[in-house]
Amino acid sequence: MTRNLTISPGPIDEAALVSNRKMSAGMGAAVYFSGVVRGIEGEGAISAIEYECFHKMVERQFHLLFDELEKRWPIEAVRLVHRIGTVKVNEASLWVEIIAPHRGEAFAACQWLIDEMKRVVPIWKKPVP
Amino acid sequence: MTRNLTISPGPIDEAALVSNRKMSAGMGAAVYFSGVVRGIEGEGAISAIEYECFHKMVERQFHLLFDELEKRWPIEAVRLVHRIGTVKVNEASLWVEIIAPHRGEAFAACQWLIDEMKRVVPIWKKPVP
Amino acid sequence: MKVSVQFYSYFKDLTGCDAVEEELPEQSTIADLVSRLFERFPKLAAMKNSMLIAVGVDYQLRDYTLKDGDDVSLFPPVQGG
Amino acid sequence: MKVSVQFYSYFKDLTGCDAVEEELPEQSTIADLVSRLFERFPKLAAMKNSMLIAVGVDYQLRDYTLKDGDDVSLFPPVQGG
Repeated sequence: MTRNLTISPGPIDEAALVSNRKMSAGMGAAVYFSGVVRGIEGEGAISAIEYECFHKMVERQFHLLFDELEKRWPIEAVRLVHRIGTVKVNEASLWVEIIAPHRGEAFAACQWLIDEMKRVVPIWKKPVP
Repeated sequence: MTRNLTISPGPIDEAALVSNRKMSAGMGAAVYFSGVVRGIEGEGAISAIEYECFHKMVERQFHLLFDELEKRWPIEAVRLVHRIGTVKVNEASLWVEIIAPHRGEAFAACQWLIDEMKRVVPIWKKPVP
Repeated sequence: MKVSVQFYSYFKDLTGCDAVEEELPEQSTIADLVSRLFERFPKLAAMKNSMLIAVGVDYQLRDYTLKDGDDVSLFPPVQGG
Repeated sequence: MKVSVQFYSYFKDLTGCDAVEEELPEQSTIADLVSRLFERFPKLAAMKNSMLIAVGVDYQLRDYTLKDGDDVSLFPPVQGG
């Protein structure tokens, strides 16, 4: 399984990422998730979210999740981008791509990866009013 | 819920579609599915799949599914593109976008829509050796 | 009354044509039409249990009563995506 | 022995600092370190039940035995995505 992890303050260029997709002839499904900052957090309106992370541990924990992903499903490739720093409302903070032979495993793996990320990957957010 | 349905023989420009995404400030999740023609169908290697459809009924059935989608989940927008005619191996035949407040409903709606499409939308495929 | 029947996918190969017309008694149902078509196209009869049927752009069950001029479509299980 | 302790997210506000050093007896566990930190930073004690702890880049349980020079990180539940 090829892995591509980017933790960076720069905007996520989803169109460019999609254009760079690599799939072998046995693969039939690509599932993408874009997590976008919403204008409401808790009770009030916000303008952005500030993401802080423990960078080295983020990388370690994502790779442990990728190891597990590879054991559970026949995934050919995973690409994941998480922005840190300030991400404005309506901009993506998270982008995930899963390439698999069939859609069932691609959807399952993508959802599992995001759920687990929210449990163990040391990233925190702070709303910006 | 805004709906955008394209049934066309032209290639699916996924990067352009992603670039044209529209999301209001209350939306936090965009889920995409790209169904790509695989090089193996049944027993043997193939070079392409030829898609035939009953065009007017395809549109009708997709809109019935969109009606149901709208009842079941708080989806803001759905866009769906299905190619017809000859689609070569490694090219996308289907592209789906679901925009929702949270990822749970976006994933559920996207999977449901594809499952139902494969049950009722009159499109047929024929492998090209 | 007269209805037109359209075939899709490999049903065209089984019948050797894209479309036919059928003359039926008033109040005929889809089941009546299908019996008539099975006589005319014996190879189609083998698909009896995996045949989808629409009138216009909507699916209809076998007990649906046809009207003069109806456009009926017969096709195998769909395979989009 | 000496360990360094790093705080993340609002744990920095609760302690008023990013990192501290602690001098501990040999064979001390994470539980021992945490008790010491709760004395030093009373506001941190309120987070007792929702505190994640790592040594280096791996999560560790309270009974983990610390070594001289360990880098310990304390932080609240994560919220990526």
